[in-house]
Amino acid sequence: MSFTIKKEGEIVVVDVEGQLIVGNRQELKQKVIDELERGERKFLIDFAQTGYIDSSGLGVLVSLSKKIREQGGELRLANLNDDLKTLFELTKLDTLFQISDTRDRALASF
Amino acid sequence: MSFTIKKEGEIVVVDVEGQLIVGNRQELKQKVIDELERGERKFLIDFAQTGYIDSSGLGVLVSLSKKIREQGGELRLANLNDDLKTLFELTKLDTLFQISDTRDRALASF
Amino acid sequence: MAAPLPSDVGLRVSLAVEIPSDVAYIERVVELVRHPCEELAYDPHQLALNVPVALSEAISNAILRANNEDPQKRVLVRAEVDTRRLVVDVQDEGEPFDLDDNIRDATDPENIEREDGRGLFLMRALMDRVERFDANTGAPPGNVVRLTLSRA
Amino acid sequence: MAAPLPSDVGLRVSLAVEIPSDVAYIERVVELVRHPCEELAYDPHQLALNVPVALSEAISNAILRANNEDPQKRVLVRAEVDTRRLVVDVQDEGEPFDLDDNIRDATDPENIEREDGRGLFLMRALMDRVERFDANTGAPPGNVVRLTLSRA
Ligand SMILES: Nc1ncnc2c1ncn2[C@@H]1O[C@H](COP(=O)(O)OP(=O)(O)O)[C@@H](O)[C@H]1O
Ligand SMILES: Nc1ncnc2c1ncn2[C@@H]1O[C@H](COP(=O)(O)OP(=O)(O)O)[C@@H](O)[C@H]1O
Repeated sequence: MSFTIKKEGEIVVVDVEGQLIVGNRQELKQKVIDELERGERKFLIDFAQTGYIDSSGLGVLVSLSKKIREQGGELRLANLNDDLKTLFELTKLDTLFQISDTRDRALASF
Repeated sequence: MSFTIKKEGEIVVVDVEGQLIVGNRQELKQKVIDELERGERKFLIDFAQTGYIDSSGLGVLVSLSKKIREQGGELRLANLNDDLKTLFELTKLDTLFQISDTRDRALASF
Repeated sequence: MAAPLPSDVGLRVSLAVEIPSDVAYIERVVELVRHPCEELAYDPHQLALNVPVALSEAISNAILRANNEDPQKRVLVRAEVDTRRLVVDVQDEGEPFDLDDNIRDATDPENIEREDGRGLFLMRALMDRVERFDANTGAPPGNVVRLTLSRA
Repeated sequence: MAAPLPSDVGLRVSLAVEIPSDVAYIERVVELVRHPCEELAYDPHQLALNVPVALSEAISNAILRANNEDPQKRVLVRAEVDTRRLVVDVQDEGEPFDLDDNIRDATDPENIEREDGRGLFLMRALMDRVERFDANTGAPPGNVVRLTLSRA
């Protein structure tokens, strides 16, 4: 399980490798907040290499999204597989996030 | 679990994919005996893609080797990983078989 | 992995795992329960979504809500898997709680921007059945949360 | 897979699998027992050689030697795994047999070209301990062959 942060132009891209769950969500939260405090405003989380996400992982995405919006920024998501899509649909979080099918499309959407 | 049989020049090469155990050793035995009856005499079994071998798998190798020798042929082995080597050493079957580290070396040894 | 199984074979797996009240163990326990389901050829979506997410929720509630991460308190996970269904019991050492009183509709506009409160909701959505019993050991007895899922 | 574990963590897995007397099940049962050992970071050689080979031998003896492949008879495999050791019991429904009377030195020149008779020898070579008990259920009671291996 790890989070890799890269900069693509103006956009901070976070790759979530493995699970996003109660045991590691705090690490993701802190990494993104650090970038936000450094002045970054555009964030993309890419789930191409993600296994499963639990409710506390979803909760971190919701609270990060709110924090970033409060600073006039935006958090978008990309590359949800079918099971992650189902998870977002069950919780209606697909209505809260802008979700792209590919990383390139997500990057172009900002 | 499967056995793939190829001809390399005069040599019949059998790849053992997965385990060689009580549940499938009969299939290996029959395949090799079919080739022996068809007139083939040089046999190489390649364990590069093998998981584990149980005592009945070892038993089939011993009995095939005997059968092939009785017809004036030979059965050689290649590509035992460390664990399979240990297994052959524990049972002293490394003294009964000619074992090569690579397929090419085994093919050249005939 | 061996070939898929028909649903009528006589393979039955029971598993019990005991862990300290530390969320670092959750992923490993999930994998220990998921694996026999995979060997018994459960549907890929059940293996990738229903089983891991629902089970993670139940275990993290046991660790965080019931045992308050007290390192002296343990969580016991018992699973019975066969070619028809998976039943998992997650036992904690906490005070009794009521499932229905605590479950919230996560899709309600009032709740959707909340950070927490999606655990029981997801368990209900992803399992065929979610039940709570008093454990028959311990004082306080602790809760057993039972998840049931038919193999698809 | 999660990171290796130190040897003092409180993770303990019990597993029970029941199968019909059919050798086609062996590989799957071996994988079900091997997997928790892998999650508990047993040595790769134990995972690739000692555990699968010794366990295959015990199960195939139960199916072939004790139960004579009678589809009515079952084999029960119970494993207890923690970060110190693996203990597996393989229970059959056959007549009692004596371990020491039946074990043969497979490396003896008289035996080396034999097709059979390496099973108990390999179990002894690959495990720290191999024992046989009468099962405490069934009539005849059946054998329990117990394999013990310390985690390396
Ligand atoms: N095992 C448990 N023991 C005690 N209380 C629990 C347990 N599981 C759930 N609860 C209660 O139900 C509430 C809702 O749980 P859940 O839907 O998982 O959301 P969250 O855990 O994020 O609050 C918890 O906050 C807790 O009060
Ligand atoms: N579970 C068992 N029940 C009855 N007899 C057994 C059992 N396990 C082993 N034996 C006896 O021990 C003998 C030697 O076993 P083993 O060393 O595994 O070689 P093999 O099974 O190839 O004969 C068997 O042939 C059988 O007579």
